[in-house]
Amino acid sequence: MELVLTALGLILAGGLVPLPMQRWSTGARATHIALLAAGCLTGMIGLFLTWNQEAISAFSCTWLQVLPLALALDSLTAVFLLPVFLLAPIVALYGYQYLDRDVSPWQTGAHQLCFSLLIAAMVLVTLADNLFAFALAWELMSLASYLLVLYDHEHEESRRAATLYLLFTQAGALMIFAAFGLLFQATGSFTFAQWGQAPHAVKLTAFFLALVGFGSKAGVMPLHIWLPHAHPAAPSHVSALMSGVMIKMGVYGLLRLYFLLDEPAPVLARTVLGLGMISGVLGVAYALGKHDIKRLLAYHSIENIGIILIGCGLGMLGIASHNPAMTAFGFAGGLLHVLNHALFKSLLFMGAGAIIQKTGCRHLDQLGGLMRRMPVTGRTFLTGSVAIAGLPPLNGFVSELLIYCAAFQGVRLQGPDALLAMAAILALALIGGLASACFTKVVGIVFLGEPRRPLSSPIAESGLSMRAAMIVLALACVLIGLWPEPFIRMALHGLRDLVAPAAGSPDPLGSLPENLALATRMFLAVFLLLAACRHLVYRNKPVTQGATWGCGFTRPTARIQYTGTSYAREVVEFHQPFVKIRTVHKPITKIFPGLTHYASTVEDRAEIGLHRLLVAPILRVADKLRWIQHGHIQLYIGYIVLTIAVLLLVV
Amino acid sequence: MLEAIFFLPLLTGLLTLCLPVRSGRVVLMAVALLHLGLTGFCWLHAPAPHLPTYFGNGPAGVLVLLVISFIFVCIAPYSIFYMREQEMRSEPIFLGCMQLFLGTMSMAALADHPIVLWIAIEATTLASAPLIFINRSKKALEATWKYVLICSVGIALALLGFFFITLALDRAGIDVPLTFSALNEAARQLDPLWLRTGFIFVLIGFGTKMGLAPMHTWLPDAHSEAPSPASALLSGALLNCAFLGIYKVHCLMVLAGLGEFSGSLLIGFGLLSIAVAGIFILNQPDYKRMLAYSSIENMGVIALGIGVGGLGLYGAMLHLIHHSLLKSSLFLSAGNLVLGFGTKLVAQCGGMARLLPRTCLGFFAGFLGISGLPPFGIFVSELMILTGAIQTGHPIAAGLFIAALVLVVAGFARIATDMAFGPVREEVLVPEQTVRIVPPLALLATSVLLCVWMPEPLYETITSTIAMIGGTLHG
Amino acid sequence: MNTGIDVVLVVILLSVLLSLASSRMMALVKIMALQGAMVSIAPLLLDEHSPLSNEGILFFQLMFLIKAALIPGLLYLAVTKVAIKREVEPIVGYHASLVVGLGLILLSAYITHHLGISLTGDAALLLIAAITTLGGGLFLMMSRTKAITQVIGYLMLENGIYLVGTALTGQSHSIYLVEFGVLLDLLVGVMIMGIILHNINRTFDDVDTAYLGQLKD
Amino acid sequence: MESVLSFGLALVLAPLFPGIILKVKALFAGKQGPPLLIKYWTLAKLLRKGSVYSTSTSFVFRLGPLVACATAIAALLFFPFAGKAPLVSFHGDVIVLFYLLGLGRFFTIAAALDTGSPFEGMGAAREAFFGTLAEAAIFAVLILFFRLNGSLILAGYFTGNQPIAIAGPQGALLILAVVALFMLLLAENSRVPVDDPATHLELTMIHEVMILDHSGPDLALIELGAFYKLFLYAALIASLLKPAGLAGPFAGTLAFYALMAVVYVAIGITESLTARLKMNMVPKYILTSFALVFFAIILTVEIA
Repeated sequence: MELVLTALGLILAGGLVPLPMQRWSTGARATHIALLAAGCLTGMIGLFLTWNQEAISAFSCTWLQVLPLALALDSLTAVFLLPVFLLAPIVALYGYQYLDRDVSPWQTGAHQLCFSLLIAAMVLVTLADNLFAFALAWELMSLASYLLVLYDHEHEESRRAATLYLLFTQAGALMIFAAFGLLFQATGSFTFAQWGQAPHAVKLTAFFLALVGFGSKAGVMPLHIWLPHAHPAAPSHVSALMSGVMIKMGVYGLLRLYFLLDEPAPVLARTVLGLGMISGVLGVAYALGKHDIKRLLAYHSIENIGIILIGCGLGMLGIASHNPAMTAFGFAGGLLHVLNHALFKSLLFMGAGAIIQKTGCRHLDQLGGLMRRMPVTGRTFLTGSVAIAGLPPLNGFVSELLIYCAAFQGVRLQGPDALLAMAAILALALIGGLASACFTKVVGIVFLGEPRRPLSSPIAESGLSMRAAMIVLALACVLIGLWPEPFIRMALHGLRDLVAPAAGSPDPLGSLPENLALATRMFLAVFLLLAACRHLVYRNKPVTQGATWGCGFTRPTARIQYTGTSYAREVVEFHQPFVKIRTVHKPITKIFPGLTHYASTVEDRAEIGLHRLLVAPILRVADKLRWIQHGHIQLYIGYIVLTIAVLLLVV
Repeated sequence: MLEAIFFLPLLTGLLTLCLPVRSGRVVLMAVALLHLGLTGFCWLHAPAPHLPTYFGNGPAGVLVLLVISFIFVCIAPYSIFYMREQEMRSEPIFLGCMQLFLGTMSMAALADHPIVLWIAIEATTLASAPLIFINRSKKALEATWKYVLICSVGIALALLGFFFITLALDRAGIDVPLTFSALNEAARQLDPLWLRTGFIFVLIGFGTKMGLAPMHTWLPDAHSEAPSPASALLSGALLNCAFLGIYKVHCLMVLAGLGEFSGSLLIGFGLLSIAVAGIFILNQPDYKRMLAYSSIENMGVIALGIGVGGLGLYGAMLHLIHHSLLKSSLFLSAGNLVLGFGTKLVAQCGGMARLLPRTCLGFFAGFLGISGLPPFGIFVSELMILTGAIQTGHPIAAGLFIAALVLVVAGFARIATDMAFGPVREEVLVPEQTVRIVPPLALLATSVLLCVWMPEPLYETITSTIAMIGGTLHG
Repeated sequence: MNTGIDVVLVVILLSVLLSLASSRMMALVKIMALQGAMVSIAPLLLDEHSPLSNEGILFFQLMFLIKAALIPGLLYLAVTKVAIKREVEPIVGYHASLVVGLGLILLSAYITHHLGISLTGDAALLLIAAITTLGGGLFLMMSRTKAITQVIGYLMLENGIYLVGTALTGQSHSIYLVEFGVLLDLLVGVMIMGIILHNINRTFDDVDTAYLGQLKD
Repeated sequence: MESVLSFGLALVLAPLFPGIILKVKALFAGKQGPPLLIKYWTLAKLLRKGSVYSTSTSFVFRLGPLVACATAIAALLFFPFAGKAPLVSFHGDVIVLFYLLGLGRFFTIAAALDTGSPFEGMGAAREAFFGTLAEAAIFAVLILFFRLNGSLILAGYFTGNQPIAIAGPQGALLILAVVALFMLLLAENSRVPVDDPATHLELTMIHEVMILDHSGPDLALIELGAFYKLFLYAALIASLLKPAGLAGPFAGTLAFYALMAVVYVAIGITESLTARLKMNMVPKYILTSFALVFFAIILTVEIA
């Protein structure tokens, strides 16, 4: 615990120390990264030292004389802390070269401060052990991330996105606090540990209230609306951090609350599972329809949160139905996916950032052929894509397999839970297929083929620090994929302090991790063998270069290539009632048609719904009510008289 | 000793009206510092009042007095340099009235006799009217007229309310002096019907002054038209005095066993105020009016906190302190903006970050604070009020509170970000000046400091304030 | 039964009705002076009033001076300076206002009757007069557009509140110093309103509040 | 050892069976048709040649065939041919298997997009869409099997106490599953009525258009991968059809391969008798197979 607190201090110092040295830009950036890295390393060491300790280490103090602040480090915390400590320095390293050098020094300084603050706040969120500590950390996290989203503040879009984000996060935070308030009222204690004694009804109300708050932070459909706006607006490494780690704090909060409440009612599990499926399938369906690369990735975050929630929901269902294997598989899969998603999503956002930085363009349909121009970015991005599509032998598959296993365990259950579990399997299969469709789209359109519009200047590979960050993450993805056993055990470790293992029960996971490792390595062996054969066959063979065969077209241009829009059109149409496609097309009417064009955009149903059902009516009513402030004093005195009359009559 | 706190500024204020501008400024500064010193002394040593029939040093009053005094010290130097940019003929009036205003507010904070409290609060209206009018523009004229008339009417009703409370005392047939401290002791014997009626009138009367909807109508006009230091003082200090009046009567009600009644009225008015403020903050074209509506909102929050009781009481007191600090800081920043851009319209104020970076820092940080984000204290207070509302069994109030807060943040965030970072204007009329930057930042820093570390005496003052009506902090 | 107080109260009631029906500024000012005088005398004529102390005598003299002379004098000055003779377009017409005034009296009687406190005969009428005055003042402020009339309405409101206080509390707790403070507030208030009136007139060439509707949302 | 042998046998025999399809189709058309070993000759011919690469392509283009073939081979590792224990087998291996095939599809599509040809892009888009739907349908089949057998092991389906076989106690349900699987086989392996490997118009193709630019040994790898994939699906169906009791090492294997031949003949007959569906009908086709399985699942719920 002391080490983790030291880490906190170092991380915060990483934001504060560079402030006075902003004139020396390189030094400030280097200090920032060095301190962050030192802090995260310390934290990591602290985590591993306490990893196998049975006792939960805790820390507490009093704030403003009366408000107790308590921190505790248990296994769930440790599992969620790991990605934070792992990613923060890598993301910061990427930021070293990604951030513009020509912005004002104070802006960079403020950015570094907020960055450190965000990391520290996330550490605090996971450590928090009572109402006030959690609230403080949660709000600090909101503050820091809000300011980070606002970094590109000259753009109107960024400002709108940041405002939207602030609104969602504040509304969500207030919901969470209300839920905590209910629990406090029922138990009379601020401490998390006491809340399990609340009455049944209070627990359910609190859980659903908090679900709204945590869900909106995590980006669960339909509370995700801020997410596809905020992620593209933020600088890419911030998106990487937010998408990779921050939104997981919503999941963390949900899990923490769930275990605190110790409430085995299946309705909780079913809700979480249902939300997970909705987010997963629709998230990826929308992602297919989006062509702004960062917005697409943002929707994939929604999808992956969906997968995590499916895993956790299955785990909860396992608890509700006393099925330890299902519990273990579900939570292990969900928690491992937290780490996995953190790795590959940050990697992908970094790749997107490199593309945007070098080409100045974020629309898929204008890019192309970058694999040969940015080989490192391209290869790492490809790795990330395979990982996020949940394909073996990379890490995304490991967690999805665990979740599948949990779901298949659930098929054995009785009644609606079995149907839900089957639905979860189908949803996972659909998500997997759609995700690989979506990432073949991204990789294929952006990195492969030819540039879809003339490049103004030759495109160079991104800077060394950016490349290093991406390579490290790509290697991590491969590592977990090929050597999954320790990581699966690690994810399962998250449950140690929360779910009492049934006495004398065998390892719930069985030998799955080892077998999985065997299978992936075997595949790799087959692959390498085949590659060697291919190499042998190609020896002494004539290999020539030529143009792509145009199937009879003599003058193919780069613009004739398939675009992201056309690639995804059919799949998106398949989801039609839930996904709204708007087409702008001037039909050909005359014999000699003039210039015509065609454009189609995919709009978010939830966003439209929010606007139509909530925002527009509120604005309309507010506008109508403005006549209250009418300007005439007689009316104002009338209000006073009226108030008296009403109060005297009522009382 | 205690009485000197308000006699001093009253005397020097009258004096300043006749002095030349230059010496008037010196007097203002000196009085501000002296006042803070005196307040600090009285706070820590609690001297007995010379006129115990009229004045007393109850903890609530001392708390409000501390806030007033501290804010005034920050505003005084700012206003001197602000007025210098304005080059106004009537500056002596401004300087004098500032001190008179301070004096009347201090008097209100220290009053223990209901009618004396009433006199002091009515006097604050009169002393601050010239401050609003100082620009002599048509709009300022209109704002002043509305301010004086509406507040006078409202406060007159409060007088009626005090008569009813006196009647309640009469009908109880006990003979105690008419002071709050004496009334509190005899609270149980007072006639409940008249006490209730009295509370209604006091609530409406002082509620008018405090800016509770629907009696708030003067507030946006007056705050937007007054010069910014005056707005800061109105919002940061005056509203608290009016609140103090309501709070004292509410205490009486609680002690008389009518806390349920007065509490639910406060909750009702509080929620209404937050909602009304939210409606007007959305798409508000004038940033000073927006700040004014935000004051209404925060007064509503305080009323709500007091109304729900429990943890909410402590939250409300914290909210009072932090709102004063943040809002006066915001108004001072807004003053720099008015000087720099010469307009109060949001649409014409883009690019603050580029043109007035230090003002922008203060303004934006103030916005974050007032939206309830840490490390500013409003975060704690709103959290406690929300928890308190649920704790004491007002879930519906808590729900409405959440909805209204989100509405307010929605309006405020959009305006603040656009102003800070919107399209950049070409030129600045009056450049930034350190003396006008430091006071708002100092106020912000104080809020942060008080959110990190609360001095023991201040904590004790707050707890003894709320202890009177059974506010505890441990559930 | 004390006829003196009854006469005074009836005069006050009449003054309220007259002020509601009158359109001339000058007449309004004079009515206010009369009302002020009556209001300051009223407590003295009450039965249960204890013999006055020295400071009491001084206070009532001062009150009479302020309410019956100083404030009407200020208003008189304002009206002559502003040079308007009558309220042209009231929001509620004069006949209707008169009816409202009568209704107010009825309402006050009803309220007094239902308060459920035993009042002596005098005090009951006093309370009726007080509430009517109070309501009349508020009504004037809401129904007239000239700023001066609103000030007059405010004065009536204050008179009414003072009478309520007299009726209900019977001076049992009055401290003359405090009462004087109230009076002083009133005086300064009217002075400040006068200054603003003056400025309104100078700025708009009229004291119509219709000009004062610019600040709105 | 037995496992290695059966695996090797499968690897060797896989290219033989597509020849059967060609033969059947030729017979239906009244022609003599190519020899049965035609596919071996094709592969040998391709392996002898060199390759032409488009200037637009990158290493992904070269990786595509390799991964496609490697995944298909790796998938075969899990399969219990003729009831023999497979080389690798564990709880959950079916999921790994189908995800491996997904990986192959991912790289095939990526390689197609790498050429920058609009036709290959079109084929890739179709493959991605139909593949997604087919994957969902296959997982529905897995749910059905799990409900019948309680196993997530491919080998477990056909061995043990309750092997899933059409002759077993729940054979009626399995008829639905077999039909669905056969439909999926056609869809996943680009056979008529979903795709026509023999057509000449690029606009109407799915799989074939994606490999237009591949040549030489790369094309051989792709072909080989396709053979193995088809073999896998056919083997799945054959295992379902296999009657119980044929347990002898030799007789079992023989029966299994005979059933395999039957499946391939069935494919050939289907190809000869049906026409290719309109492209926009393909999703409905796959959803039909999904609906069949789903119906079967519902029935198991009823039974349980």
